[in-house]
Amino acid sequence: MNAPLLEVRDLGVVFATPRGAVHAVDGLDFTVGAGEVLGIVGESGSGKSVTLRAIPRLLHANATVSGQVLWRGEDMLALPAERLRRLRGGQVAMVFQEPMSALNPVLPIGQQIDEVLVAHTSLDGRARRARAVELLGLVGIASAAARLAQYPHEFSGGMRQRAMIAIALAAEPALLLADEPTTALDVTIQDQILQLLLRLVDELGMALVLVTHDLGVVAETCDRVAVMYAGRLCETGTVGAVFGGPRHAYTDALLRSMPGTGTARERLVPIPGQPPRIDRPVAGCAFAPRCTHARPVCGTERPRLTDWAEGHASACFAADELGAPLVGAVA
Amino acid sequence: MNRSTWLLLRLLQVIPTFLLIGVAVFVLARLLPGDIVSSMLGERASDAAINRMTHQLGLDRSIGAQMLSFLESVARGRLGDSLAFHVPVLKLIGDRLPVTLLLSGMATLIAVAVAVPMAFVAALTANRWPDLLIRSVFQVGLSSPVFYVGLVLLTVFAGWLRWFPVGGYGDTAGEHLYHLFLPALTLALSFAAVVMRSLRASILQVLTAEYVDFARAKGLRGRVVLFRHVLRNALIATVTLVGLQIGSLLGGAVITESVFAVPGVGRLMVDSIFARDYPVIQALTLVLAVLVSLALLVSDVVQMWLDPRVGR
Amino acid sequence: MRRISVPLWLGLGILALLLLCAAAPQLLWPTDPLAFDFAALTAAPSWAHPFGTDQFGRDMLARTIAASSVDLQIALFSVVFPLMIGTLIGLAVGWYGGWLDAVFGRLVDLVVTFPFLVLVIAIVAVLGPGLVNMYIAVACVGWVAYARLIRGEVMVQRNSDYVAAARVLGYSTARIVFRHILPNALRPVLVYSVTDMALCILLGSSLGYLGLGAQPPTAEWGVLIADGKNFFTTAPWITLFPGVAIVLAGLGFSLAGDGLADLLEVKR
Amino acid sequence: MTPPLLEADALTKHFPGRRGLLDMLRRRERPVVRAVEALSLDVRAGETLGIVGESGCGKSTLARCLVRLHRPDAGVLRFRGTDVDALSEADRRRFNRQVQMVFQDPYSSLNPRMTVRAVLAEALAVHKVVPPDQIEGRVAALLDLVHLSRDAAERYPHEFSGGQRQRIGIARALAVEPSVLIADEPVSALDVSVQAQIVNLFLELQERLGLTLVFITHDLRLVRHLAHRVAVMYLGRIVETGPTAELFAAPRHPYTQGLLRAVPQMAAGQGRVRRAAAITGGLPSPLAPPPGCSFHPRCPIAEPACSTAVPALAARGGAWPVACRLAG
Amino acid sequence: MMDTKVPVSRRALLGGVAAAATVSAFGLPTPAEAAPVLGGKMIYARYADSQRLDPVFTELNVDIWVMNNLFDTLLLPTPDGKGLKEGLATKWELSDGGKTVTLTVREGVKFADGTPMTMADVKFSLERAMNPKNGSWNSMVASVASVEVTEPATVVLKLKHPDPTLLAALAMFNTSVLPKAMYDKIPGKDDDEKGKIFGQKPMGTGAFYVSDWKIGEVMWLKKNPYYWKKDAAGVQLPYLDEVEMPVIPDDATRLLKLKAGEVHGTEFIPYARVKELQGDANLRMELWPSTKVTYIQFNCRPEYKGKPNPLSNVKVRQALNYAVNKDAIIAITTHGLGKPLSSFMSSVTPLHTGSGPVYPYDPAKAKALLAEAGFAKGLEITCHALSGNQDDQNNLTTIQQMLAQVGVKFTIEQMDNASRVAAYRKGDFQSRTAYWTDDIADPSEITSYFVYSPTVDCLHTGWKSEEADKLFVASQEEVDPAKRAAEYAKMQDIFNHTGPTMPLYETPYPVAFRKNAKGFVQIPLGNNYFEAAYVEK
Repeated sequence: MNAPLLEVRDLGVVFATPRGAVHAVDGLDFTVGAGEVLGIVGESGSGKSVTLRAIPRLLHANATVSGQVLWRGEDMLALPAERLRRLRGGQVAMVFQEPMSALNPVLPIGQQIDEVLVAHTSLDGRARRARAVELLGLVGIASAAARLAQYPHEFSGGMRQRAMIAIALAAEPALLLADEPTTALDVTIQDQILQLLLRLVDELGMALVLVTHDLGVVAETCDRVAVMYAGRLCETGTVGAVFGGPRHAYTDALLRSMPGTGTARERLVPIPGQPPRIDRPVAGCAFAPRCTHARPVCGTERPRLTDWAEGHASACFAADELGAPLVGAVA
Repeated sequence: MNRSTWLLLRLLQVIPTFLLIGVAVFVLARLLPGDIVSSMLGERASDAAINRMTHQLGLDRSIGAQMLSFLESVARGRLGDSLAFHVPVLKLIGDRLPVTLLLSGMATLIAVAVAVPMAFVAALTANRWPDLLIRSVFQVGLSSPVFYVGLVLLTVFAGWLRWFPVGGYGDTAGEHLYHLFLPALTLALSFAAVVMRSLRASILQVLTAEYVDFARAKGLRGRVVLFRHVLRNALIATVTLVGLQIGSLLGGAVITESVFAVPGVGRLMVDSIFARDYPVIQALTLVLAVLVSLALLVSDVVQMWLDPRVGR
Repeated sequence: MRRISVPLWLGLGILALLLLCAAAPQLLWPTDPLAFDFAALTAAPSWAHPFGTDQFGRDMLARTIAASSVDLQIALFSVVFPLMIGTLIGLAVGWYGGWLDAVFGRLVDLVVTFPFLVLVIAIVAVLGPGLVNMYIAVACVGWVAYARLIRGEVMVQRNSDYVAAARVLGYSTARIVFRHILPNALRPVLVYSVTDMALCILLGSSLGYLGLGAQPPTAEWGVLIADGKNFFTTAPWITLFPGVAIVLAGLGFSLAGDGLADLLEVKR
Repeated sequence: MTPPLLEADALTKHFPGRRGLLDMLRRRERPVVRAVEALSLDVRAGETLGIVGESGCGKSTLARCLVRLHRPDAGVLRFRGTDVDALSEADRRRFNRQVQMVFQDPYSSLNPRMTVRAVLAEALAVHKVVPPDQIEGRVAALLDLVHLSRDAAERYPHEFSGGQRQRIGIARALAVEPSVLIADEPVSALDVSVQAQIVNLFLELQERLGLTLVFITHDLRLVRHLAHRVAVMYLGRIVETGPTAELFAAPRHPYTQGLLRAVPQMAAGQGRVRRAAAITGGLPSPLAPPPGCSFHPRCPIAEPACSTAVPALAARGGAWPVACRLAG
Repeated sequence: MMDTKVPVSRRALLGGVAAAATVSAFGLPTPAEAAPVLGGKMIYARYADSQRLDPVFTELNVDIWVMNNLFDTLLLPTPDGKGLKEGLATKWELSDGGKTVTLTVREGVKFADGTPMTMADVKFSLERAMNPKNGSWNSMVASVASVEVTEPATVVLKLKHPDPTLLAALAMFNTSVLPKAMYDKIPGKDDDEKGKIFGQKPMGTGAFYVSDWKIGEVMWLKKNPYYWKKDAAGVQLPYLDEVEMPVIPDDATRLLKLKAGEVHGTEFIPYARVKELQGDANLRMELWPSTKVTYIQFNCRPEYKGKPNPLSNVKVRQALNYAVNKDAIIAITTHGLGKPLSSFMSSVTPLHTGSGPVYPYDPAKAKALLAEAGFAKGLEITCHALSGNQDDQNNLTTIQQMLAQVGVKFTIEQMDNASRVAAYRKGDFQSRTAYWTDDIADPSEITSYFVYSPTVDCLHTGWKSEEADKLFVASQEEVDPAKRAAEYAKMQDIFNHTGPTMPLYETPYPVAFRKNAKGFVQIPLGNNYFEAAYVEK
């Protein structure tokens, strides 16, 4: 495998809040190779979105980020502001979950594309306009030229998401960070957007990091997956390996709890308890309180990420009990 | 609905508002107690003189008839004569209105010129000392009564230091600005505080908006993010507020003009209330209300210009 | 529990001081605010009269303290009546909507176009000067702001699922409006009312200053300033301390209001 | 076959859109959001009926019509054969005791200023479900029923997680001992790991109490798991309805087919797969639904005739009704 | 003043002879150090603007006090306000047992626009003033039956009966001579309408004319180049080219402007500030004697608001008078500038009698009187004050304190002017503050309002003395000065000791000028004279 495009090492994010420090992300490691699609899955509060935003340093002043984010070997977290700015939106672009709130409501779409081109290219006005039309066409927006003058509220939900993707693609990034890009959309539109993203990855040779809470989306869209729980990385590996034989009790339980896997109207196998709170530090494994495989050590010691196969690693003391294919869950 | 029709409708909307204002003003003025005529003529006037004057003013007709004739004359642009000065009310107001407009305009300018940069500094240093300092100063400004501030400024800067003239209005344009500076400053104080608070809050809110993060993610320069994305959006709410505040501003002018002996409509209002000069009170309330609704109109138009979502 | 911020502490502190002044003036400074002292007419601040005396030799500290109860009363009554009236009307408008809302909308347009102070002054001119009439005037105008706030809240709450649930459970309209919606709609209004009190103190003292509010010999800060206006250059202490008191009271209420707003920011 | 417990007959619900003054002057008609359009449906005692559709298809409006939160503009809603619209006020309440609702958003569906006890006790007291002295005991029983600890009674909604709140909402609906529960997206706001708990709760309650359940959702996996029968909605109408397993196995309406294809499948789980999008285009505006079959602009097999006549929901030679003239 | 008008007083005119022939300007109060500076402008800030500068129709001091700069009357008041001197008439004679007045009119007088004044103007002006439909001053000349003029310069007034106040009335503003020709050209259906227009831009034979007027803001008076008067040195009056009169209602602001040198002089200095201004080296504080009296008036009707009214008892009224220490009030309210009243009328009003306070401070006597009247346990009285009036407030606050000492609970009711006036006219008050200024140099005006019940029920108090009423009627036709003086002495005695008022004090007119602004005169009737004013460089 080539040197990874992006390498995240021991990433930590702590938010200072009036009620004390919140450890949103804790000791996270993962890599993204060129042209690769990585899915980061987790439930709300698992830190997946924070992770994504920490990469181009988009978190606000109340967040403290530690660790390293190596972009082609260079630590983005230590980059001077101007170089970081050139990287953002240039090599590393991002799309957000809610296009309605991520697009500036008072600027026409054309201008929102144009300003990226001004920031990252040396094109003249006419060329930028042509490029903007081309970009809208690329993401499947019809009569692109007329649409440039329109404002976000004049677009439908799916169209807005396409427009945002067009903006992100403007400077031909090598990596696209997508934060739940389809969560706000209907399933048929989600399908369209996901297929659009995959097409772009192939055609433009981009890498894509796709954050989502939907295991199904990951299953159909990603090459590799990273599963997060309570700010920590549980398991990472190819989609087939992780979903086919999870090596972390949380991944395992999550997959088992999904409906549509067993017989209709049978009881599901829920994960007991409630999602974790991350405003207090956890000594051992964060999942231990809800884990059916928990052992005494899980409550006291933090499991380290261990490789189980080429590119498949998990951080679970009970990993040896797991790994069997889930009957009926995944073909 | 496109924006020009929206604008047209917004303009048309002014008409029923004006009509309502007219009725409200009439009712208000007619409620004034005390026999206005005997108040006008003084304690020594004869009953005959009072009856004569009452008849002349049409005050012996029915309320409904008085209202109709009032509305009719308003529609014809005739607001009657001042009972005290015996000149057409419109002339009286017309002479003073520019003064008050200039005063309010200067106050608005001063307030905005001070509040906008300060709001920026405060928002960008939220909860650190520059923010706390700015907020404290403005908070005190907001809590200070106009009449007292006016008295202090007048005494210190005009009376003792002689930097500014003591009230009045002057004769030339330059003198107008010079004379109105202190009153405008007085008036601007609480206005600036309101604008600053609101703008600071909007900026803080906008700073957390996703589109600002997205703008940063696009690799835009800090300046571009701040002005194109943050300020413009933050101003939208503030523009509405400024429009709504014009009313308070004119209210403040009532007091400020009295303290600084500025010959504007605010002082005329106070004088007329004490003199029970009905036609003037009526016309002034009408004019002030119309002014405010025009200010609201302007702020709506500005808002439309700033915010493409309006009117669609 | 959220932490109470420094500004809120400060605001509450100021208000506590004012309340103390209003409740137990004798405790703080036992001098009679109405007693003349012919030996000390317009005397500068001294140990005997820390705030000086006025032209009657009345102790300004005692008068400033005595005035606090009147100004607090202004703050309270100028808010309570508009709040009550506005709440009831806002509830009705927000719940029934329709033409009622349309009428209300016009009314709001109308009231918004009249400068508040000018309108209050005009109404006070109608009714005659004095505190009671000022309350009436403020209530006539002020309820609109409260009704508007409540209306907005009710509109939001009305469409919320818990209200739908209450309707599905067959609860009566009165129960839904008063037991379910009102307690939820009231919070922003209460927060606003605290800030409003700051404005009302300014309004009350402005009217007092113009001779339309509290009537002498009632000690009210604005009236004290108006009384001392002629001594502004020769005996500035007569106006200075009531002026400071107004600023302080305004500050207290605004800080408390802002702090409360932060503290009570609706949590779900 | 037992007669339906709850029966909608050509229910129609329109909402007035915004009309400007200018539109009025031009005598333009007030625009109408056609949320539910002549929709017929029946719910049989003891069954779970799943209603699926994308956002904006009118499924929430339908749910609210079924509990009489909305009064339909046309059509009849019958409960045990009685026209609900014709009921007196008191009888209407009795109807609502029978037909209760569980809401989507566990955050807004609970009054933030009432404790759990107050919420439950109020329902019990207003409907005099039990004598006042037994309310306390019944509250505890209800909490047990939804697997909440008894000390939950003293707490306020914001002290609970989303899943727990949804349990409170269910307990509130159950307090009046209904026979039908209309659940509008009851788990879509919950985390995946919690969804299963609530789904299980529904299954358990249905068994224990013999409840009839109308389960409304956009999540096909849930419907497939829970429902005996399913109805697929598109733009205010039901386009296909039938027994769940069969329908999912062999959908007949092109929309149902596309929808099923668009759902990401865990079964695909070997990584990224590029293919054509299942359905192109977006949902048309319910203010101006396309003429004829409202799906025809997005339909891969549409013919010119599809844009003229609205296809009726009919068996068309199959085992269950479908509203597509091309369905075999 | 609130009680609106203040006409020029004139006083019993003692025969026509009194006024000598000097035509000089009012004596400059300052010793004439240097020659006056000619030309230039004086800025004189007023507290309120004029409203209608028409001698017949106006009621307001703000009008009356400036009109003598614009118009002349046949006779003029002397600077002390008690006597008469030549005006447009150079000689006057009574004949026919006081029923004919013959005046010789000055020749060569011109209006400010250069047109000569004619006898037609005189006749017109007098008849306009006499017209009972015009304004409220016609009663002052009601005794005139006819006005006859003979060219070139004689006017003969035939009276219905002898009138001791008539000559004073000929020095009162309402008999000012107006330009008939100009007036006739003004459109309007009656004198009221025409007068409204005339009053906006009036012109007469006075020292100045109104050159421009921004109503409510500022008025400019320009020199009348044709003015008939010269000073003692023979220099043409007025000295000034222009007088600018800005209106600044706020006392503090007006004084700041004076101190800052932005105006040369200003009126209505608050008593509280007089001492301060006296100490200012740049300023000259002037206190002109005035006829202004301040008093409290009591309702004497047996009932007030349906309840028995203790004030109907003369002993109660006397008790209240004794209970109030006027010296203390003078000290507090007027900062020592006022004087205690020795009668209801001011000491500069002609025929004033009395010396020393009417009711010396005697709380013990007050208590005794209250006990006699049956109020040993005290009583409650309300008083209507004018809201916003500092003097009212100061007076009443002090009175409240003092009355409390004798067991009287004195409640102050602040009212706005309109309501207060309305209540006054209806007699719907228990007690109220009030003040008075004479308009004419004669005691008949004030006496008719205070003492003579048919006029306005004795200040609307319901008080009545038949004896005093008779005395007044007699005095109105009494041509013997001594007898008339005796009648007035008696009326004052009755009113002062049983009447419906509590006299508080009389006060001067406080006016302040920059040291370099000189020559302004204000007479006891309030008239402002700028004809001899000038500004040193």
